Amino acid sequence: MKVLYFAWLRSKVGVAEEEVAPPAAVTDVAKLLDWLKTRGPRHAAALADLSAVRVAVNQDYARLHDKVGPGDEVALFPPVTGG
Amino acid sequence: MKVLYFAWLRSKVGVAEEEVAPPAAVTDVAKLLDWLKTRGPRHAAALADLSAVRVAVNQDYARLHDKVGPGDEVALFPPVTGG
Amino acid sequence: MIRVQREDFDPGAELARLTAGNHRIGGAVSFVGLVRDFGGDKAVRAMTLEHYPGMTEKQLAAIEREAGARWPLEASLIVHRYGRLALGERIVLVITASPHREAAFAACQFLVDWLKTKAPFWKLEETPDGAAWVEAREADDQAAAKWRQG
Amino acid sequence: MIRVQREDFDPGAELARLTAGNHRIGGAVSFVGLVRDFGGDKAVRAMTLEHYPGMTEKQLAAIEREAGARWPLEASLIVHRYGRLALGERIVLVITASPHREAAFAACQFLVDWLKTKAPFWKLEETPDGAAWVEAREADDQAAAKWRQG
Repeated sequence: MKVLYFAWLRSKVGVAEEEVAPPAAVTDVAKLLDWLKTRGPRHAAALADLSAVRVAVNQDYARLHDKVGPGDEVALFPPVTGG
Repeated sequence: MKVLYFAWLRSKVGVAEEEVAPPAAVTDVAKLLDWLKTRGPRHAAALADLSAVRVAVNQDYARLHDKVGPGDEVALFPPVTGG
Repeated sequence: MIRVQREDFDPGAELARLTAGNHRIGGAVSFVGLVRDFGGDKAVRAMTLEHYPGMTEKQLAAIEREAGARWPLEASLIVHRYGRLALGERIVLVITASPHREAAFAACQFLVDWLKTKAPFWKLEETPDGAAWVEAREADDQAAAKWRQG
Repeated sequence: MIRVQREDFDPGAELARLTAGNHRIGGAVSFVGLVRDFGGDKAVRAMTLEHYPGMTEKQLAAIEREAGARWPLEASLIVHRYGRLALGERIVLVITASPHREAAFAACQFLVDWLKTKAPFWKLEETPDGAAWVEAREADDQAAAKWRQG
């Protein structure tokens, strides 16, 4: 699974993109976010306030209960402030 | 007083513009329209249905009870169909 | 700024000129009206736009002032053509520029609605059946009326 | 038609290309968003617009399709820039063209509202106090929400 970070989430986590292999129990967005927090102190700090985090799965906006799996592209970013 | 005609009012009356000297009793738009009808059959035909005639006095839209006088520029035209 | 002219205009050049150097502008909305090939049910090939020289300029200037009083505009422009116009030709350009996109949209739509119902222009359309003066469209009057309630 | 690009665009040339030869178009509405010198209270000198390549294109195409389903559009275009943009530079262009001016206005405003709230762009503003990521503005979310009720 590929995880992408944008804007201040990228700065806080310290990488723009990483390949991860979460355990099989991680089946939806909520569980993935919980699991990502355990990867280290920077991940934990970046994801401390989930109200400021938006998620896309395979380039579509996703909600906490949406499914995620091994081949997916998951992106985490702040609320958009485009144009 | 100068009277201007536009669009099909011009075609029906047969002139684009005329100098007129209505009697002193012609003091408002309604009276001017009634008096113009008496100028000839083309005027009478053009002004037969006043619901299709709009009026401007000195280049501002005017109503039937608005005053008109000797020095004024009065324009008669159909409802506008601009742009 | 308003202009009434027989010649065509360049929407991109007008926009660039109007917004150049003004860094308070966040959004600019432009409307370009074109001669299209149906007025009601008939096939339109061209039209001639007659206007009332003098009154047109006076009324456009008044409408533009009113838009500037209602919305926080940094700049605005109305260019309206008259004379014979063939299918696809540009008729009118309205540009409004504001710090806020909502104001630019509202002011532009307000001006266009007014132009269609209040500016002293009359359309003579050329169709296969001959030339005919266009009658006023009730939907246009309603579009303009909504602003009077606002 | 959508494009996401680092380079500037020419609003007039894009409009001319989009409407050329289509005689069913009666009105075209263009929106150009510019970098302006206040984001909230701060003095903005420039900004960098980051986006999510791939998702941006996918979402813009979906939004444009939705506008085409809601309104009778003859043509539409979204061009969105990313990267560093100085004061006064063009950021985004939206053009909608329709037989009817009301549809062109509504669709253009719909697209701009959505771009501001749903397109995956993030603004990093340069101010005298340093660079700062812009926070989402509630007014923008409300502007987009009104379309969901429609």
